[in-house]
Amino acid sequence: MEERVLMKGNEALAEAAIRAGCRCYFGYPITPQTEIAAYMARHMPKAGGSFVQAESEVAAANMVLGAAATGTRAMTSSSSPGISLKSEALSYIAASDLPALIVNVMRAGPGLGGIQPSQGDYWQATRAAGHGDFHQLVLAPASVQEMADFAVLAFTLAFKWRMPAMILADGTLGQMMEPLYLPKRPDRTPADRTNQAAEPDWALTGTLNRRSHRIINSLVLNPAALEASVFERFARYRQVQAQEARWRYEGPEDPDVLVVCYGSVSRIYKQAIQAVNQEQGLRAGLFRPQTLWPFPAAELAAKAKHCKKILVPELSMGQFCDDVKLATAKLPKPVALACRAGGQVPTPAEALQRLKQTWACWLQDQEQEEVYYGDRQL
Amino acid sequence: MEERVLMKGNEALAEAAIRAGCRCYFGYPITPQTEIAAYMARHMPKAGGSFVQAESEVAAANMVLGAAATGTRAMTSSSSPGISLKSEALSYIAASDLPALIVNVMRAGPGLGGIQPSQGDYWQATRAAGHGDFHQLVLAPASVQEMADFAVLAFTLAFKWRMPAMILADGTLGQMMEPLYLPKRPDRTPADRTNQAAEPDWALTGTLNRRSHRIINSLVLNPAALEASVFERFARYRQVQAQEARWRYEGPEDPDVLVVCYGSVSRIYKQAIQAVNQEQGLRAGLFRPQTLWPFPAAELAAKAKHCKKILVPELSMGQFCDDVKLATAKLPKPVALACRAGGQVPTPAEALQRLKQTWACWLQDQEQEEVYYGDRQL
Amino acid sequence: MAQHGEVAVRTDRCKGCGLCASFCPKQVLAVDLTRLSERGFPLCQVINPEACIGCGFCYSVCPDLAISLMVQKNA
Amino acid sequence: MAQHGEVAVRTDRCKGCGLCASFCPKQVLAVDLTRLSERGFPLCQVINPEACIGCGFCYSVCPDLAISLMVQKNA
Amino acid sequence: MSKDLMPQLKTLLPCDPYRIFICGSGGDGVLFTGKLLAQAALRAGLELSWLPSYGPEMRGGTANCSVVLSRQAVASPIIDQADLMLIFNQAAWLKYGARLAPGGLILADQSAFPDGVDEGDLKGAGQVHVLAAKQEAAAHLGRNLGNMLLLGALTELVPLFSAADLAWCLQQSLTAKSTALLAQNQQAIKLGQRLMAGD
Amino acid sequence: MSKDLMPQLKTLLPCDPYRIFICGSGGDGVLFTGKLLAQAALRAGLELSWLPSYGPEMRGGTANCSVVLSRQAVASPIIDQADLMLIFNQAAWLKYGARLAPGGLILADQSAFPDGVDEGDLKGAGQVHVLAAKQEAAAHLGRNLGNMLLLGALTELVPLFSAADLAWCLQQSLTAKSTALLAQNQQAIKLGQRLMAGD
Amino acid sequence: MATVSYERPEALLDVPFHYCPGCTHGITHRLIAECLDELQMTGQTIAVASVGCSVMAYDYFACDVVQAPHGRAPAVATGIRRARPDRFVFTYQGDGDLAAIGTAEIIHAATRGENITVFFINNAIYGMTGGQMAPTTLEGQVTQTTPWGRNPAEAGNPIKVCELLATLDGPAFIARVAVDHANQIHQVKATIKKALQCQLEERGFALVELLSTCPTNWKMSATEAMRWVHEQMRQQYPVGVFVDRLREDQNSGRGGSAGGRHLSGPSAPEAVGLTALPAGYTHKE
Amino acid sequence: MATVSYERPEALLDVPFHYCPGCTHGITHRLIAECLDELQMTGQTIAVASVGCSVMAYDYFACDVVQAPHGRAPAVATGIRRARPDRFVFTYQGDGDLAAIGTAEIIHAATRGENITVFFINNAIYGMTGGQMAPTTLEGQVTQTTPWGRNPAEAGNPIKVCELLATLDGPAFIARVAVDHANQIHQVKATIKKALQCQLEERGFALVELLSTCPTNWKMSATEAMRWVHEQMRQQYPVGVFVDRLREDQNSGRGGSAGGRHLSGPSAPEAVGLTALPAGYTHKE
Ligand SMILES: Cc1ncc(C[n+]2csc(CCOP(=O)(O)OP(=O)(O)O)c2C)c(N)n1
Ligand SMILES: Cc1ncc(C[n+]2csc(CCOP(=O)(O)OP(=O)(O)O)c2C)c(N)n1
Ligand code: SF4
Ligand code: SF4
Ligand code: SF4
Ligand code: SF4
Repeated sequence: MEERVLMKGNEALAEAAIRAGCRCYFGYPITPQTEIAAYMARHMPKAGGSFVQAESEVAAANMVLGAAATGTRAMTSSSSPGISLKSEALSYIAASDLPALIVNVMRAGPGLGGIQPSQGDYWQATRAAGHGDFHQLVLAPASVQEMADFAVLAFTLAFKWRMPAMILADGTLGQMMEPLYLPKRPDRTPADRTNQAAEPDWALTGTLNRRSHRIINSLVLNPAALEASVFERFARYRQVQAQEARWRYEGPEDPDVLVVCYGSVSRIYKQAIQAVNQEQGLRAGLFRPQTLWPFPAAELAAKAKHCKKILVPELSMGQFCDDVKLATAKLPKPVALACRAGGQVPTPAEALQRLKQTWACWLQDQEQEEVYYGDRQL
Repeated sequence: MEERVLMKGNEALAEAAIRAGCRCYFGYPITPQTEIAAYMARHMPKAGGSFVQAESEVAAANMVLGAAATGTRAMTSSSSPGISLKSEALSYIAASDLPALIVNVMRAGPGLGGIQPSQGDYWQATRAAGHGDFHQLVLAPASVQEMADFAVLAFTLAFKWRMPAMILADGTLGQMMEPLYLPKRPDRTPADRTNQAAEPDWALTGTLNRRSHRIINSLVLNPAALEASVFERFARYRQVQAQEARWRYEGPEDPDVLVVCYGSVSRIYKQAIQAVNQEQGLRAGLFRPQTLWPFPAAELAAKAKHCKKILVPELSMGQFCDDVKLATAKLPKPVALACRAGGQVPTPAEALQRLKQTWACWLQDQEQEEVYYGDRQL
Repeated sequence: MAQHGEVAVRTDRCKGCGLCASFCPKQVLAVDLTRLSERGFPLCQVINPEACIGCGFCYSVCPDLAISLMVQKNA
Repeated sequence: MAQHGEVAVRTDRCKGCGLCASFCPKQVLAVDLTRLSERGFPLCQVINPEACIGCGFCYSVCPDLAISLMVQKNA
Repeated sequence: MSKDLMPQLKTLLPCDPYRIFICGSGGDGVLFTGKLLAQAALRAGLELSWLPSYGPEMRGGTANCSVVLSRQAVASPIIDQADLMLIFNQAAWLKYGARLAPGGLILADQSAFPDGVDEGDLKGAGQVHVLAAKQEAAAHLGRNLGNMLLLGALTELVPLFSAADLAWCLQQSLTAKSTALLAQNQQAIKLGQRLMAGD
Repeated sequence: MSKDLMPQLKTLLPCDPYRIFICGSGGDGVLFTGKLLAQAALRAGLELSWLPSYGPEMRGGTANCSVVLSRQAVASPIIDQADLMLIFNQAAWLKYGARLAPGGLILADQSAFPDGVDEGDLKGAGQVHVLAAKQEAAAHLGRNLGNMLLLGALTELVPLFSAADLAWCLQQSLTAKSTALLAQNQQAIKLGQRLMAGD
Repeated sequence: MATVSYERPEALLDVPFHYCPGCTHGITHRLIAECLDELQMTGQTIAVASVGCSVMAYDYFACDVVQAPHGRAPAVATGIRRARPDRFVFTYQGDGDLAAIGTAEIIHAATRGENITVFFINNAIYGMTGGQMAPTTLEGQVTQTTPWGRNPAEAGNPIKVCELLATLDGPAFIARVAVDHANQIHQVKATIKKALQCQLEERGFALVELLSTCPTNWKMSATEAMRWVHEQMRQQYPVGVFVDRLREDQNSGRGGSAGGRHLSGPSAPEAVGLTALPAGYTHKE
Repeated sequence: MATVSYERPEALLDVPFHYCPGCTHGITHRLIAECLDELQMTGQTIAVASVGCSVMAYDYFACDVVQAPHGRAPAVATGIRRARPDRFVFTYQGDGDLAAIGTAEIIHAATRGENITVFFINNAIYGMTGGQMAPTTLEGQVTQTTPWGRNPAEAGNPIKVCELLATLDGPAFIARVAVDHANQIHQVKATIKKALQCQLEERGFALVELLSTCPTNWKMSATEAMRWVHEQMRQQYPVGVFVDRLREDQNSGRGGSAGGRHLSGPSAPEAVGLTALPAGYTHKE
């Protein structure tokens, strides 16, 4: 195993991507993810790959489309406004069944907003990365280790299922440093890129006059044919949903309050949960989806069965909560939603308070569903 | 009342927008909505307004932002891929609390897809028109009359609530002709635009050295201030949800099967429902949201209480169904989902069959939830 | 250098646009707007095969590769 | 045409960038890098007030409008 | 669907909704034919919808449109079966023929059935009327006004609206164009009526 | 939070997690100080997280970072209270002072308390150590190495890691730069230790 | 006596085009294919189809093809070239695609000197969507969105793409030709070939603007349309070579070429002078 | 004896700038404000702030201001101008904003001859995001994303925006000045004024490129940075007037001006010759 290193989340992600065989990075600067581009500018050439600072996020995403079409591991990264600009290309990438990695280190929106951490692009990432019916894989790291691990995982899954994968992080994860084990350096050398054997059978690599031409395309003017291709893709999605949902649970088997959250917020609530579980009277557990699409709905429902109340803290206005509600619709469990927005992040003390408050509400009225905006209860 | 005319949906919308006081149209050609731009090119100058064929959808949406900032009624229109390109600007418009009209005459996706009718941008329109936490009003016409009426309504609501409004139509609604009553010509003449009294007090109209400067902006670097502005906006959204949800119901008070759908699909199912209700054995009703955001959740739940099963036909892969499920989560009613995609549209015969099939399933097993992809039952 | 061409029109490809006829310096080809090909396009025909000098203009302007042309060059 | 200027630095605006001092033809202004203003910037001071000829260079290059300058023109 | 004849109206719908399907190729004026028919029906006091096929049709292929007439607001503008089909050529007939409702009415240009009408292929059509519309128009008017001819013929066949309604609508939509053109169109309608009457 | 002293480790955490907050202005090397501290702690076998304030800081304003040390994986990298605060100037103290945990430790440059330490304002700090770090560094090393001085002082105060750990990490991160610079930094650390010892 | 037979180029698959009668897209396709054949590039080429009438070019060319979002072909081509510097890439783009929505992408691919070849079909209109104004629509030209003719005061001035790109340091070859007469075809082909040659020799970005027709949306016959190119479009868009670094010593060029190539190709063809030949439209219409 | 006192222009609110010490954004703001004062335009002006270090320009100018998405200021300005042809509009944009992400918007606003004034701050770097390569970064210049200096073969060539836009028919005034010495300030101001004058007279699109500093990301002192502009940037970006239709008879201009104006303004200032004065950096640093 490789040495333990201390790195920023953004840099760990970049280094892991290179080790995962990423050979093309296309990006456009934006806070708080610019370290990814800066790292790639330095290290991609050494890895025999290509770094291009594109003229815009739109162009960067389309460069990824082009590189991905050749079967190359390619990626782009940005933050919220820049991701919006990639949405047309994302839809094309998905419609062309191309694998690629897109990183969104979310910042506070809407509009230009601010640059502090947020989870306000949850719906965009999980439901509407662009127009039309499609999905992308969405991985939600909660530590610098996962920033690195998920870069590797994202490429593996993207190529396995031939679809784009997004790492949905936030400013905290991108900017913080933690010790981590980097993934192993690959055995493949960069020269392997021209190794015909390794090329996927759908990739555009030139016919070399040996085979008939391949087309990568998303235009299908015949509605019946287009529908068939959408149905095929959704059949694939069902397999992904069945096989690839990932999550972590920590806490007692039958917690009173089940906290469901992802990303950096889960770290804060983890601390609060550890604290509350050392006291008397309330046992809490943490269910943390690592994949947001596919959403670990069945697993969450199974866990939620044994709890009394669900608490959903998020750095957005109830977006993530929709998925929790959809997953647990058949269980009549009251849900408390704790929203922070605009780059505001709960402190461990706030998390503790929210946990206790939620439980106190349940003790009073077992049906009550609270919504908190910051420290205001609506 | 004005004379009854026969017009295409796209043209009726354009004419109604002009009559509603729209004085700036910015667009970029794309099928199946190009008639809107063509109509505006001809008629906007006559109305004393401005028509600009922008260099791109991105530019068009930002021109709308600029015009809207002056308090002018401005609009853009496009179809799915073009709407993706507008997403950054839409987030800015919402974040700047500007009123504007955006028309999406949806076509089949993802990617370049096809040009036939679709509802595949439902999630994008209702949840993630861009990055960050915000909403836009989403109006879903189901007739040429509503194409016109909702253009007026969209401007009224957008200005009332200071937020963007989207008309979410599809190729069928844009291309078809039906007789309609056009909205009354406004009493205001175009010259009124320079009438200071009529200008909203937030608009950028030049200080004329009489007042201090106004700023329209979405950057808020202080997270507490940004969060406060998001909370304020969501408090407003709650009012919108309470006051502006619109829907139509047609059918018996306690239908066996409640069909929930919107837009052009509702027309097809309406015919099937009329047919089935003339036969014996099955009574069906049609619940049609006219606003998709705010979604008439409470009203739907109230209606659904008396039905036995819910059938959700959509020209997308279960996007709309999420909202139906969220709205009726507390009622244990089985839901059947009938998806068409890629520009395929159900025929009245197919609608009739789906209705009967769904009911037959219920008679067999009252818990069963079916999913249909085209004529395949999963 | 005298040369002669043998020109023919592939009717399964021809769309009757008339460009070949327009640029033919010898009026070898002509489009009959009153008659339609089996594909429903105006009928383009070789009306004066002997006059063909094999200049290749018809081939080079035909957007649908519907001209077949063989040229004998008598050096 | 002789002229004289009265120059002063608004310390609540000055960021000690030194442009004024750089372009002053008469070394009227100077930035002391070893001393900080109350805002924490290097201290910019008028060290030679009498020498000022009122050319306005300091005013025109100061990015923070921190120079106040009054010029007496003796025509 | 439901038969709901309303004798008090000057228009008589054979059934309600009355579903019309018009098909041919781009040059046949399919969409304009449908539009004129819809306008005439509107003038006759009916509810209706008109739905075209759309897309980059200019680059060849068939064109079609569906017109639904009714006494009430039209439910589905999309139809799977047509009570009346206007057919302009063979390709259209081969592609869309199956959509004819049992007992439906066909009004076609001769080119739709170049080998004559084969009863076996018609699968239960109620009536079939074939006119040499395009040919007659070209011969008598020197223009491709086959569509107007068929519309004229239609007024003789089904009492949806009168030739006068049609002429009025024509006038409305051609105002910008020449009066000569208008006259030709009206002649074509008359010609169609005559041909149909003599059919 | 939970006190969980582990005497078998060469590092002694006063409590676990041990929450450190470092603040000053851009030029103080706040982020680098935190990073070095984190690296030394890593070398000492601890788990940790380092979280900076980020943004367009270059255009003025304060900078800060949070370092959390623990024997187990760190839960929250975001802290509301700090067990140890390193403070580089008065503005930072005024802005962030309230974050000090009851009984917490303050290690500050003199400029943080220009008017001297006022016990009333400290609101229950356990210990306060004020050094003329920047001034001493400027005087003895001719450079703004106040942060190294404070880090050196810290090794005397809390047995998180040794000055040797620190020096090793410094060497790692400054390899690219001059050896003269490295030597200066190490001198600064020693100076800090000496000052603290004599405190 | 020698017999020359005109053969369909191998780089063009034997399927019918979907283009309108008389549309010059077909001619241009054939010429590109002939050059690919002659330069033996087909097997190593990955083409980029753009959004416009030519979107289905992927069905016609025998090389691998990816279809790019509207306007983004140069970015997609950049991605391909960076991923596979050992392959050739050309894009085929309309004037809406390249000069409106794709303005940023073409300018930046050009300034990067990206080693790709761009075929730019300037037909002064949006064909695919039914005839709206393009950035290259002539002053006074009637389109669906300029119903009274393009008025620069409202709708802006026509853009001269070659002249614009020629101010940049990246391009190695920029030329404009007109597909407006049989006697131009040779010149058009030679120019196309030179642009591809540029890529073979790793000189960097090359673009050929082809003044083309859209008889359908111009509402003209095919022959009238060619005449209109000749008489109207050439006024606004003079043909010629704007940049040619093909003959320059590779090291002396100002511009760099991004995305080097590993294969070596055949040597350069003759340079072609591009004087506007007088074209005659003598025959019956 | 007359006393002249240098006063803060009224168009600039009396609040401190957030810019770094020595950054020329502040100088440029002041000069624009002085011109707005002198032309009495402030009350009728709606400014467009762009995304970059100058995003908060909205806090400084006394006129109404809207903040545009990154690169889109010219589109936003177009929207304003079309909605309110009786108002003035200027945009203030960095080189990342205008010449990278906003390339299409600036080119099309220019070709439309949109009646707006654009102040283009070319500091050869992305300031706000911490110093990445800009389209205008010089060859060899070290930035965060060109760690070994910009290599045109990989990272493309610097873009000369004035030269590029000058090929278009829409612009009425295009000039480049350098904010690199006290002796340049008068010229810079006169050029800014002329560009605003263009709008007053409805001549159409006007753009002033200002060679500017970013001491922070260049890692230089303010004075060193000005010297670098003078010695390095001016080589690549020569100052001068590229288009000037202000003196032309309005009807004889080729380009149209989109979005007419209803108010009349004061008359034109003197034309200013833009020769590069020798600048001395004589004083202590
Ligand atoms: C993002 C986006 N916007 C708009 C369209 C619609 N569209 C399709 S082709 C086209 C332009 C066609 O014009 P041009 O590029 O000149 O090519 P031509 O068809 O004339 O060959 C447009 C606007 C689209 N498909 N995608
Ligand atoms: C869509 C989008 N992409 C990227 C960014 C991040 N960003 C903010 S400012 C900026 C560029 C700043 O450079 P420039 O325009 O040259 O202005 P300067 O800061 O140098 O004055 C970028 C890329 C953003 N806010 N939005
Ligand atoms: S040029 Fe070709 S398509 Fe046109 S008429 Fe001649 S053979 Fe037919
Ligand atoms: S130029 Fe202005 S900010 Fe800079 S040192 Fe002089 S007075 Fe201070
Ligand atoms: S629409 Fe125009 S460009 Fe498109 S295929 Fe037809 S003639 Fe050619
Ligand atoms: S980062 Fe550069 S451009 Fe931005 S304010 Fe600082 S010096 Fe000026």
